[in-house]
Amino acid sequence: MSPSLRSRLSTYLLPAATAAALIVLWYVLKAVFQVPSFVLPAPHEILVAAWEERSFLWPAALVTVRGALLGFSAAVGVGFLLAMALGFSPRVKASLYPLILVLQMMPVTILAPIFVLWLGQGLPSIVAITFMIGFFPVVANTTMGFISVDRNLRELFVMCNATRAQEARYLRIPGAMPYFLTGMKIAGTLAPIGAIVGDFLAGSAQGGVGGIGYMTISYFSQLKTPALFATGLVACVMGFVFVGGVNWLHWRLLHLWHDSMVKKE
Amino acid sequence: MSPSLRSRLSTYLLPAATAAALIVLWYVLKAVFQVPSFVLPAPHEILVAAWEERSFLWPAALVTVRGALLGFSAAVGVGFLLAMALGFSPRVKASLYPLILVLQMMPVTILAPIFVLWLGQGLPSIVAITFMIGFFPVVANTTMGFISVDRNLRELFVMCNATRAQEARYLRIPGAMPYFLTGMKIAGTLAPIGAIVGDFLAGSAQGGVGGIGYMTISYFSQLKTPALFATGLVACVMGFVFVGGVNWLHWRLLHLWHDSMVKKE
Amino acid sequence: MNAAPLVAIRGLQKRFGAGPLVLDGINLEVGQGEFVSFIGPSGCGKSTLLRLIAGLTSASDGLITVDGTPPEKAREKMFFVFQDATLMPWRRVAENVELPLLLRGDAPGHRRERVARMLEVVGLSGAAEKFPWQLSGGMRMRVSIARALTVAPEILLLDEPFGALDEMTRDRLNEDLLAIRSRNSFTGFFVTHSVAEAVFLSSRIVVLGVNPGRVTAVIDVPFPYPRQPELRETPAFLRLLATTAQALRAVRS
Amino acid sequence: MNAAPLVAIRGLQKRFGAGPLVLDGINLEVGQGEFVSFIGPSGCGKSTLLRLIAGLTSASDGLITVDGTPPEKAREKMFFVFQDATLMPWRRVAENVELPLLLRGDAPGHRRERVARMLEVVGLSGAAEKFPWQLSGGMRMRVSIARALTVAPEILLLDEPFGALDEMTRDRLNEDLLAIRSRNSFTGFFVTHSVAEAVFLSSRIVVLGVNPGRVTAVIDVPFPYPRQPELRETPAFLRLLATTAQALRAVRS
Amino acid sequence: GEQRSAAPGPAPAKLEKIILQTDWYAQPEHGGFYQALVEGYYRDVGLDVEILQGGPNAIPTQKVALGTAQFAVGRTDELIIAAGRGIPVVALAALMQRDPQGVMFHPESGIRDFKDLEGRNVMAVPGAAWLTLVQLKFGIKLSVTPLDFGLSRFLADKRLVQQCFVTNEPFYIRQQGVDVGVLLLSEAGIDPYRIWFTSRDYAARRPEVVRAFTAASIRGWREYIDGDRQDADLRISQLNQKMTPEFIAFSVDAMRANRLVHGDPAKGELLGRIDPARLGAEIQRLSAIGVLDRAVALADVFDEKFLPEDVRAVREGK
Ligand SMILES: Nc1ncnc2c1ncn2[C@@H]1O[C@H](COP(=O)(O)OP(=O)(O)OP(=O)(O)O)[C@@H](O)[C@H]1O
Ligand SMILES: Nc1ncnc2c1ncn2[C@@H]1O[C@H](COP(=O)(O)OP(=O)(O)OP(=O)(O)O)[C@@H](O)[C@H]1O
Ligand SMILES: [Mg+2]
Ligand SMILES: [Mg+2]
Repeated sequence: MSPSLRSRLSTYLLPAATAAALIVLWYVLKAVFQVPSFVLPAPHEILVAAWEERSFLWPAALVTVRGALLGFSAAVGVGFLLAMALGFSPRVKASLYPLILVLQMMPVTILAPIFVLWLGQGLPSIVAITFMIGFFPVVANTTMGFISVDRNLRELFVMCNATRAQEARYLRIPGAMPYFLTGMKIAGTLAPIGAIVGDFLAGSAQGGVGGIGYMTISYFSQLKTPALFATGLVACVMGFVFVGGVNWLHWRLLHLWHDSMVKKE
Repeated sequence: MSPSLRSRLSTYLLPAATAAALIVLWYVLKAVFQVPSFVLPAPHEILVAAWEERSFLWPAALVTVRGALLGFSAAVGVGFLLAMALGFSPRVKASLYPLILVLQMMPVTILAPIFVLWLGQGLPSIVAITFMIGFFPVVANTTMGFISVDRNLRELFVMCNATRAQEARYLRIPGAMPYFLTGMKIAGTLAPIGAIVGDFLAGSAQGGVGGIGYMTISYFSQLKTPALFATGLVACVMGFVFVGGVNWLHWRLLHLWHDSMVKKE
Repeated sequence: MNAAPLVAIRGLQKRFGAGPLVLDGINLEVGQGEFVSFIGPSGCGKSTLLRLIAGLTSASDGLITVDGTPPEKAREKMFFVFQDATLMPWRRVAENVELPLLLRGDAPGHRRERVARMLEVVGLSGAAEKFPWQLSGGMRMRVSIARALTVAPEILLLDEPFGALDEMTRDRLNEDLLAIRSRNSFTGFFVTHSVAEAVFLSSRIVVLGVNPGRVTAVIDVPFPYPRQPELRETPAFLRLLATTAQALRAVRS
Repeated sequence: MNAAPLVAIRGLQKRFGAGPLVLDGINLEVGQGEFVSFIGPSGCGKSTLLRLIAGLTSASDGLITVDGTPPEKAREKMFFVFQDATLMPWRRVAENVELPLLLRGDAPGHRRERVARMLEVVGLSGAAEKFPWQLSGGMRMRVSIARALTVAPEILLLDEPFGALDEMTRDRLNEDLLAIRSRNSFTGFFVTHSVAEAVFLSSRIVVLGVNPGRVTAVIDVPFPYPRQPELRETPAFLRLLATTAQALRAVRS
Repeated sequence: GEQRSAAPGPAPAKLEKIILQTDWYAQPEHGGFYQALVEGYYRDVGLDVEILQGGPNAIPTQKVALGTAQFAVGRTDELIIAAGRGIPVVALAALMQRDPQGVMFHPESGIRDFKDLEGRNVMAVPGAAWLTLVQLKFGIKLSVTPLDFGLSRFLADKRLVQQCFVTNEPFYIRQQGVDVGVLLLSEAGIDPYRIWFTSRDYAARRPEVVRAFTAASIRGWREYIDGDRQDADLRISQLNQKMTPEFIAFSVDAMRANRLVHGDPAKGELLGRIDPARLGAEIQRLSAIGVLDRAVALADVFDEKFLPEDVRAVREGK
């Protein structure tokens, strides 16, 4: 088998094979346990529903994508900055970390009314909730990356009289990339969920266009279970796009030098 | 300032100072914006409510702790095993990763009725939901740790004719610890939230005792805002215990050798 | 030298990716019990050649066999002292040294004893409980050497093991290496920048040129084993030293 | 030697944590323009001493001043070639060499030019675009040397910079180092295991003993600068070499 | 832009901008307000009304109390509890004399009466006052499962009892060809009004706006239930995609059949009207189960002076 064929096999065929196997398993389980479609629809029913409901799902997806994208950007950006602050010095870390933990651990359901009151129902609140759900993995990972910098390189920077900003820019940030990207990947999978939950908690269907979260409640309350799963499908597609973006970034930033990517001959 | 005094300063005084500053800020904001207590209670009101509601909150906390602990263990254990599988070979990764992503990105609200149908209402479903919410950070981080192993050490193991199991046990697992622990920390903050959401979606007050999620809705629907925030406080305390445990483990496993912990003199 | 060479290299070429040739037209037969040193300028491909013999990288062209099989199949016969110490940061010194024995399933008692003996040889008995980051550069390298010595492999590949050591320690370890070899005879492949070391240790010295790495000279070292430290002072030794240095210098011009 | 020594070390003691003394009672005054080599057994504290002078670690007792101030305050005068190459894996060779100039804010044109020149000196012009993992051990170390040379500091601390290099490259770099020094005179602190190198480069050689590290001998090297390669063949050089080797050997016994 | 084509008469020079916060997405249970909006009844009285759709977290009480919205839709039991927490809100008028809330169950579960709920698993909003009231009144014990806004668990579990709107969920269950029984809470004497309300502060500052809004809303409701509701339904279905004509028809029919909006004239009930005695009794009930932090007087939660003359007149003439 040629290397290129083999790599194409891993990239496309294997996931497709797994997916196929799973779909078969899905049908089998559904048949064996006689799971009714209003609980777990068959894959084809979901696809049919997604198609039939496309005129609702598409605008809803656009609304949610906007919330997810903004919330994801906020989570990554603010998370990164927070991690920089935490990695900056043990004292800042000691001061801020508990606060960040509280933010992360306070169930967003409790804070949602405050968001709604201060930011209003709709996009700003949804973005805030998406942010809340996705920022901590970025903070935790990036901080770990910042404080795991190679000691020897740190001494090199000391000898160069590097300012803290230079040390951050040229040493800690590039060194933390593998961690940061992992955090970003987690945030990427959480962003669509965050936007959906946000839509749920603080959305409104103002102007007749709700997001996927609204559609989820709507289908759920109408017993349109295949359509409900279609919203899940939309969420997954969105998530795959986010994760795909992060994976591309991972490849771009690391493939030339990092042990996770470089194949030593 | 002696080193021990300084370290005690960072460990206790600084977080306490931040907390104090925040509480002051809280009171000030509340006063300036005239935020009424039914939207954002003052800290002392939350404490009073927590005390007054202790006969409800305590058993609820016990219920939720159980779900969170089991779900957390499942997330960490299964996540670790999944990551091992993913790190084992690029082919396994190509086959399984998309599936894991789907599991992570499918909104748990959609799957909840299936859990309830198959696992029944209550603890098993709550644990399953907590697991779903917390396992991916463990998988993503640990996998990254496994594939980031130092190339030179990998060659050493090749020269030692190490079996895959040996390579996993003596090289990849210890090498991935910094990543794994970070994933575990994220899972730790998510576990109480997961159990609360699980309580929400698949819990019940069978025998008259619901979990914290149940109490949250109950207080919300009764407009008992200070008590509502007290449930958030309980969630945070739980989360701190989890994260504290992970931090202890981090210290235990890494303080002797890892760059994030060792202070070079 | 032998009828059936232990390691045979024929027409070996190596390039990394689409890069230039690093090694070109290497031919070499090494018999059981030989000790072959490679010397040559920095970057000429010595480490690459050792890694090829160990099967850690594959040839672009040509053939390598170890004991008649491809190197990947003969790894249980070999051990490698890498150019970098390659210690596991989370294992203490003794644990690092113990690793190969552990992986190959030796009994704990035997492991402990061998580790202690080899740490003694490299002069690190006192540092057994330290972590790698607490060691000096030379100490780290000695840990790596001790690790290889515990294994007692049939073929030992050493990539500049003594480069970071002071002359006395180095001489002593040279002698220790020969002593160990006289007890359980192994075939050695040795990279060094010290001509004296090469002459003292080897049965044969291979001088490599650069761009691409080619064998420019092969020098047989006729002194019988066991060799005594005093050998270093003999005129014959000094003469061979000069010849070898000459051959090495010729590479550049 | 000078009225006001550039680097003054008095009663220096160093231990790590609660461990044993690593360095004990070190006294040393080094004037502007001197070149001091430290030799001694592996693990005796040479690197530690260099790191103390650079202010990378602090003394347990005693005093170090650099130009009259504590070392931490004098860092812009100093640069360090670490025992490990200490390259940033995500920067290419040229980018690694450029780093100190970039950090100190030199103009891009000037940086490019200096980087190219110093890569030329260490013989790595062809490897400018490679990543560290694509280099041989000796090449990595040469990148590190080139990086230090671009800085042209007042005080240069070199921790076994040439240990991983073949003799010819090493000799040539020795000479290059002296040539650079004759142009922009720096004060040098140099750790080596090669006595010949120490004698050829230094104005003074400090021999350190072990457990704890103590100054056991200080040898003045009277040859005037600039020194020519031929110096290595002179009887006076060889005599001093023997004396130094003697002093080093005495440490162990 | 609002559809004002149907609005009769010349537009007043300056309209008062106000916000009505509903408690859920647009649905026939809010029909009267949309009727008043699209038919221009609000504009006729000088109001520029924006109806904000609710959702799971609409928090109408808080919004009104803080002045983010001027009016909101809710229930009297919620209002009384809010007052018990010191939240200054007052009921203005009832949009429904009977609450559409009830519990639905599978007929084969053998439930005939609230007593039969003993020991059942009931999916409801935890903490809802009616749960306590039902248990007290019938001496039964319920096991509560948090409401998940879905119906699949009900459909899958023949023993599950679920909180519902008689105007809503049964439609979807029956659509699946499954029969469903409903017990209205009002049949058990747990009988809050569905109302609209405002804050004490706003009522004191802008009584004329409150009065105008209330009158126009009552007009909207009357028209919605008895007149031509086509435009309002169109608006509702534009705002909430699940509002199909069949569903709206079902809901309105259910409202009519159960006399939810007009009430029973025989009992003196009338669209808009809130009977102080009935409200007082509700305060008593809630106070008795201890969900009120402080004593609530009738005057704290209701001020009948904002009701139109004709609605009040009927009561006085009873
Ligand atoms: N960070 C540290 N913590 C504890 N002990 C240390 C540390 N660094 C060095 N040491 C100890 O200090 C002693 C001197 O180390 P140093 O690196 O200075 O030796 P060296 O003379 O440079 O040796 P080499 O020639 O092998 O590089 C060694 O015994 C080493 O174990
Ligand atoms: N993984 C790699 N990818 C690309 N090029 C490589 C790789 N490893 C080594 N090289 C190149 O191969 C050549 C030989 O490297 P090698 O490490 O074998 O040299 P060496 O003789 O051991 O040198 P030294 O004495 O400096 O250790 C060098 O030019 C190096 O740049
Ligand atoms: Mg090499
Ligand atoms: Mg050293």
